Amino acid sequence: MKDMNEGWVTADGRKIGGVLMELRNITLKFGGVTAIKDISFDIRDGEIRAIIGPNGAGKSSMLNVISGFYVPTEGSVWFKGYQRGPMKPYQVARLGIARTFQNIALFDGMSVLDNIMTGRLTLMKSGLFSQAFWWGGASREEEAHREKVEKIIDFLEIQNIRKTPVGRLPYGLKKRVELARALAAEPKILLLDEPMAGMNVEEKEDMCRFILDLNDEFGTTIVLIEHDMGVVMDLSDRVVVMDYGKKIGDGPPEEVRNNQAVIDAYLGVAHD
Amino acid sequence: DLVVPNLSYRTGPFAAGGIPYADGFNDYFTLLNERDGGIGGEKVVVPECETAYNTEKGVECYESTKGMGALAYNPLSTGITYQLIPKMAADGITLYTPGYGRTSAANGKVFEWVFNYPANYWDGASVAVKYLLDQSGGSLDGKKITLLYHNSAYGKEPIRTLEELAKKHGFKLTALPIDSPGQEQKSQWLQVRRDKPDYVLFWGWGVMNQVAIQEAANIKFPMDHFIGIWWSGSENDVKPAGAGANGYKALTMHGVGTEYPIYADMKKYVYDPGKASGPAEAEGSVIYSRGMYAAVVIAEAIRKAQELAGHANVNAAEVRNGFEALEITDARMAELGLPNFGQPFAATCADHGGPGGAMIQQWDAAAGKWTLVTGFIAPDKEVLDPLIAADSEAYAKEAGLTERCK
Amino acid sequence: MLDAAKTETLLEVNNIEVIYNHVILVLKGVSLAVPKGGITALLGGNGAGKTTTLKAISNLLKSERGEITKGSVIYRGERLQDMAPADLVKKGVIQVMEGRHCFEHLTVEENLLTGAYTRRDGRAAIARDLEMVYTYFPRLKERRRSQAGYTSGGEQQMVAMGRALMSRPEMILLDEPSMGLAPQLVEQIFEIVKAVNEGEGVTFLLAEQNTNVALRYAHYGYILESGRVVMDGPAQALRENPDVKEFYLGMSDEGRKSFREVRSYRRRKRWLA
Amino acid sequence: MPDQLLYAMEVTLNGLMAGVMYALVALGFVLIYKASGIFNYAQGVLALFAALTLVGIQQGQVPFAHVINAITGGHLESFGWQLPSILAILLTAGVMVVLAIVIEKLVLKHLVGQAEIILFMATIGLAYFLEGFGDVMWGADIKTLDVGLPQGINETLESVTDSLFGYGFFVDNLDIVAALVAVALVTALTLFSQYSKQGRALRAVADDHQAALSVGISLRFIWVLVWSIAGIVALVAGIMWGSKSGVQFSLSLIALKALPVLMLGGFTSIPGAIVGGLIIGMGEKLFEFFLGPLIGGATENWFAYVLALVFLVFRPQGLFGERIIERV
Amino acid sequence: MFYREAGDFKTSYREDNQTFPIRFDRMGFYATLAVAFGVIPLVIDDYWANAVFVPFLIYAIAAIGLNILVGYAGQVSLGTGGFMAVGAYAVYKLMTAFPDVPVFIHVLLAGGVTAAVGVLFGLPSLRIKGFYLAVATLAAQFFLVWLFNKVPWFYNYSASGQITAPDRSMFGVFVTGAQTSATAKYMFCLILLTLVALVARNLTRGTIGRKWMAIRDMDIAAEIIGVNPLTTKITAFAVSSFFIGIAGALFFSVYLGAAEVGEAFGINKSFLILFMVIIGGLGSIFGSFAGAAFLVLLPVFLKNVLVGGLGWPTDLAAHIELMIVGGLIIVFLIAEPHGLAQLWRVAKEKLRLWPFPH
Ligand SMILES: Nc1ncnc2c1ncn2[C@@H]1O[C@H](COP(=O)(O)OP(=O)(O)OP(=O)(O)O)[C@@H](O)[C@H]1O
Ligand SMILES: Nc1ncnc2c1ncn2[C@@H]1O[C@H](COP(=O)(O)OP(=O)(O)OP(=O)(O)O)[C@@H](O)[C@H]1O
Ligand SMILES: [Mg+2]
Ligand SMILES: [Mg+2]
Repeated sequence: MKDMNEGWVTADGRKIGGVLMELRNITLKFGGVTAIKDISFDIRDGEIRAIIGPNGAGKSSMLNVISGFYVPTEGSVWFKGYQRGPMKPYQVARLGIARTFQNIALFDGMSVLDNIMTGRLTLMKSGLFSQAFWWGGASREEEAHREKVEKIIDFLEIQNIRKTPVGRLPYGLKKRVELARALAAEPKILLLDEPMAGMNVEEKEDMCRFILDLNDEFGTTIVLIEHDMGVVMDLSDRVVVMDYGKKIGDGPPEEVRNNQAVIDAYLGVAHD
Repeated sequence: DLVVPNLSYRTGPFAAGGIPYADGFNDYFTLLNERDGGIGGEKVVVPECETAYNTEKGVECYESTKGMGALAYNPLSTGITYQLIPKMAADGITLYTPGYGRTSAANGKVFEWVFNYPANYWDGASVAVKYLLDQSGGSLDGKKITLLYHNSAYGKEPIRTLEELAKKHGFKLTALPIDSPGQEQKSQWLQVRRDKPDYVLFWGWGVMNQVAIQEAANIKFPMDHFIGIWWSGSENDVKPAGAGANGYKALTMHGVGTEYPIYADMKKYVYDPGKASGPAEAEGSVIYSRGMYAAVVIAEAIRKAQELAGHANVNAAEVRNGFEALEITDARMAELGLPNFGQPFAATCADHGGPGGAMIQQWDAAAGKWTLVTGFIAPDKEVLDPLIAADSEAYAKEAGLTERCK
Repeated sequence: MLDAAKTETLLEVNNIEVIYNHVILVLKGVSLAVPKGGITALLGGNGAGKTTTLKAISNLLKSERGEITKGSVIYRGERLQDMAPADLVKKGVIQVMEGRHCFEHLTVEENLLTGAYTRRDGRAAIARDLEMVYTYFPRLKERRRSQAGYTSGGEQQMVAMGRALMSRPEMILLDEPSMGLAPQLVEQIFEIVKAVNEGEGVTFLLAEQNTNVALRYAHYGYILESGRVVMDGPAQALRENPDVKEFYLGMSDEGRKSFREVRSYRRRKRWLA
Repeated sequence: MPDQLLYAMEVTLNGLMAGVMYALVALGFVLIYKASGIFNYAQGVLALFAALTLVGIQQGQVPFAHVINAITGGHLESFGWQLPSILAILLTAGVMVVLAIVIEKLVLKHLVGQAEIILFMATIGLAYFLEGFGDVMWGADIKTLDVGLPQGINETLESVTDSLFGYGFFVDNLDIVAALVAVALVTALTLFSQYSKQGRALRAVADDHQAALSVGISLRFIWVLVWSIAGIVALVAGIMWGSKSGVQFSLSLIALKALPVLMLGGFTSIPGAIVGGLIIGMGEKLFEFFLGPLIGGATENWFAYVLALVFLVFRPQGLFGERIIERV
Repeated sequence: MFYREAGDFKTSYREDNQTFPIRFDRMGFYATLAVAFGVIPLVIDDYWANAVFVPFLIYAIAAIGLNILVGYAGQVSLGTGGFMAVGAYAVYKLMTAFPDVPVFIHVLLAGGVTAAVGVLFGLPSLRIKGFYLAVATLAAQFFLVWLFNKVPWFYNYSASGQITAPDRSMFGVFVTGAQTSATAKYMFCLILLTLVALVARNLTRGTIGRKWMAIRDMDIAAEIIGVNPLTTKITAFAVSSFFIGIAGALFFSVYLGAAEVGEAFGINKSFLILFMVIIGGLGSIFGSFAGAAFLVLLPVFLKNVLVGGLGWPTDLAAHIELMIVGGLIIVFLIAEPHGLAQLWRVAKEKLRLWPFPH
């Protein structure tokens, strides 16, 4: 692909690389409902890409297409310059694409620690027998990964709930644990579906901080769906706007904010 | 005390048969205790234990009663029997399985601790065929006989014998299994209706019996050409089908009804004083009589054992000797108040199976009772003996036993 | 604006204590008074106990193995704890639960109709209200025949809200109504709350994270933290409280800060250390 | 017409009839599952209990006679009456309603919002309890149930087919009655659940207990309602099966014949129960009739399940079951 | 405070990962082991072995196996009886075909055979879920029972289709057949149970265990974060069936000594073991033990009280026993839907806080 190597440097000095993923002419239909109509956009290495749009516009569906859970009716997904063939979601995950979910999808019966450890499943290798007898390999591997996970736990400040079953946690902490699980996979691209819904300002600030640090420190590419315009405007490098399954805007935040179509369809009034 | 546990089943899918059997068994021992003060002056204790026809509960019952000094067991379940055969040989206690259990246990050379006289399944199969031979004028050549059987160890028992007999007599055998419990037998009976066999033989137990008889009536199969083994010939089995069951035949190895002199004593010592184990209607019914018959034989074996041992308080090993030396004559049966109730037999070291005779009884729906239509018919030992020898030898080989009685 | 002093108190929560699973103490003595015809907001961070308070009021704790161990909930002089949840709805108290809880297999329209389950005022009235809900949420009208399980997050939120309106309640307990809704819809939902409140005199008790909007529409507010009420007052007063401003509205003296600017994690000032 | 074809037709016809009998049992399952997400294992025992009660009431048996006699040493057995069938059936239906109320009060009420498997387990506990209770109440001996339903070959059909094909088909009168009753039940229940307010509430409850409570649906009322209906359906099944095979413990095992029907038709579909029943009945009978003899027979039990399994691989929610919603 | 964990700090992840991180629990565990291996074998008699301990040990193995499938991987199965039958018939064929190989090996091999069969019947679980799957596994139950009943090769062509366990010994001591002593039976099963529990514990605390639980809790999310549902479900079926196969093999060869497939491994067995797992606690190894103990002991206990103690007629006692068992199951589920294991956990949490209520 042509501009794989191009990119730019942002105002605050982060380097945005070439195109990491490209969605070409994606259409997604469910029986009579067309959730996505012929949408194309790209995601660049190291950027924070926001997707916004009114409820039911097809944003979550778009993430599902990226993570392989929905197979688009038409169109193709390109990753690192190659067209992605038909893939099961778990295969996509192994390419380094991790995500969080709009309606929290944690494993309720497991502790916070175990939930986060599941994020590392794709990286763990020891075999059935070694695990059955907890021989060298398995137990060493377990400890090594545990260390990485503990770092993430520290990073997200959830040390004190490590062993709590997630079912008992309040909503906001669950969101954080979900983020931790996605981070544990050390993903190339991180897809976040409304990570800050149901949080108050202070918590949102924390969350933003985590996202920014992540992007800074590890260069993780982030795709973000969010309804809080403040967050979107402040965080993202580029924004895709969807409405009724169609793309009605794509560009830097300021540009999108002043786009009349976007104001009509989504913002209602120009937002700060 | 003489301990004879009663491993019964008054619950579960086969309770309907288990209850009267256990009652007959108990009542006879109660009679002995009340009338004679036990056997040879020793009281008989009959601890009852519920198995629900379930092999695991069977183990539990066996283990929990054997410590009491049990002399003999009669579990009325082919499954439990199979399980107890090796255990009881190891523990040295007699297993008595009249008319059920492992047929080849008739071979005393291999099965030292098991007795199944006076008759077993293979005898039953052979007697039925003999009766049919008689019915069709001495030849079954070219006839079609269908066997409907309970799809289990019990139901499968007669197949080998019937196959041999089919070869010998030239009839065509079709064997149709019915899965337990057997409420649904449409396809089997449609098959019967289509094949139009000359006779249908039936090895069922539990609800399967009632449904089969009902279905036979439904397809208008001639009921007098439909013969059940002795476990498929009780009042319970025929009554639900009402008039439709009229003419149905079944094997039996003993008499039925309360017209035997013993019932006078029963009434006096057991029923009237309120010591009966079950309700009055069951008395004299087919299964009740059979339970009682088993008790009679066990009691006689104990008596014999006492005689041999010279003391009344016999132990399990002595009782086994009693079983092996047991001889029951017509005269003895009459003395017991059961004239012509069962056939005479005498056990030997090698023969634990008895003569194997059985009678045919027929249901009279109007009168609501069974009537005997033949006397005892002897089985075809010529065919059976080699089969028994082969099966028991296979067992001996597998279990690493050497033959006795040499 | 409603004058709290003059109106009667519709719902009164007296010093309740809630324990989950026999061991986890969540509410440590919460008291609230909800005036008739008002909009009362229940604010507080994650895990403060807002949802638990609402569920304690509507008696839905039992199926989560929680129970009220102390205190009482009084609605029009009756103890609500002793009532079945269904009777509560008949008395006019209905809850919109957190996390939508739509009936997945029912269509959007059937979902709305279940809201009218306890009503006895005839089909025509119900049909009228259905139309009303559709005018509030046109999007739902478009999706009326889809199974609720297949609608988007925001659409489900609308369904939950519409379903509650269908019961013609006297009081609605709203748990995070704005969660996951697009900005203009958030405003719209609160406009609806306001309209229903003013037009039909329905009382609202709402738990919200979006403090900003909530305090703009509410008359009175309570702030919960770790299972205790730490501050309450008229919405106006709360909005001007510097602590509330900083921690719940994200404002500092210079106005709203960019999320990008918040370099160091702010440590929340705890009322209860 | 060739014989094989005639036989096939006869077997098919009988299979369909047998299927209807299974469907009668399956219906009760569907109702309860639809209304509460409870997979009611006790449905078979419910049928047994209903049949036992019917016989007991009709013949004036003294309930708990066995226990009373054991304790007091008395000889209670019968009140000595013989009630007309209709009256006995109505009384039994009343008993089933009372039973539903008791079950709701003692069991279901306390299990609101629990996982499906827990509820399932509870119904197995219930099955054990009822089985023991039925036996203690009415005795474990085999009973004859006769409410005057016709039994035996239907002569009209036999003679008609005989004159048409030269071979008279066998169809049991009892099966024909069962088919008519089943069709009536299915129609009534379908209308009820799809078009009534209570029907909608019932489906709502199945989806989400808490949400149902929050909109004012009384779980207790809904549950008593469906368990009563299921109890009465069980009574119908009990009458049909009991007339055929007498009333005794094994009657409760017919539940196992209903499961594949349920699976194939879909756990939540009332018409599914009957269609599933027809397919299973026909399939298993044809298989047993034509292929059974080649592989040793007695295939019906597993074949029904395997048939349903194969269907499920293509349609995981059964033929008419509600689509399983898979979303994130 | 009875139950201490204050001051029980961990300084490495390894210590934090051990099975009983709390010292108090660890001591209890070692004490139990000591009694099980050191005391019981010396005092056990036929009755206690055959009526209580041996069935308990074997059912515990089966319950652990099923718990892996149902409790950890969330795949409800009612085919347990059928899989136990596979284990039983496999061990029978192996024992009669290779009489010189130690039975221990046979039992493990039987587990292997069962695992293979389990995998086969586990395949539909990819498409079929929840109760549909539960009912679908009945296909395995009925088919396997039918197969073992129908094909004479499986029962070595014996006339009635019964199989009987031949006498076999290890290190000069009989472990199967009628000659076996109570102690030998008990020890043989105990050793296998210990092994099985250990392996189960290891598997469930590691990667595989987390994959299973992820699939159980939310299969779609699990797939999206990188769990391959096919291999995960299949390993669950394999491991679970392996254990269940071992249980079946022991059930036949050590416990019953003779078996008829429909009777010993019928559908009731499937339900019984599912019961144990649920009453004990889904997703808990300890729960499997507790559930097995409860359901093995309760009937024996009730029988002894009602018939032995109160002298009731056996049938009445049996019916009342059914009622009590059924009633207790319901009472337990109401008191604690997550089983005895959870009851124990809550008790511990309470003890920890004692004497304060919370
Ligand atoms: N599996 C599905 N089957 C049928 N319709 C679906 C499915 N998934 C999504 N839809 C429909 O597609 C449209 C887009 O849904 P999507 O969840 O992507 O919206 P969204 O933009 O994420 O909205 P929100 O902000 O409310 O979450 C919605 O109308 C929804 O009902
Ligand atoms: N079912 C439960 N079992 C145990 N603990 C619970 C349960 N539900 C909630 N909790 C605990 O109760 C506390 C309060 O939770 P609650 O859901 O009421 O908070 P909230 O204020 O609504 O938070 P959020 O804004 O995140 O929804 C939390 O610490 C939570 O962990
Ligand atoms: Mg969305
Ligand atoms: Mg909340």
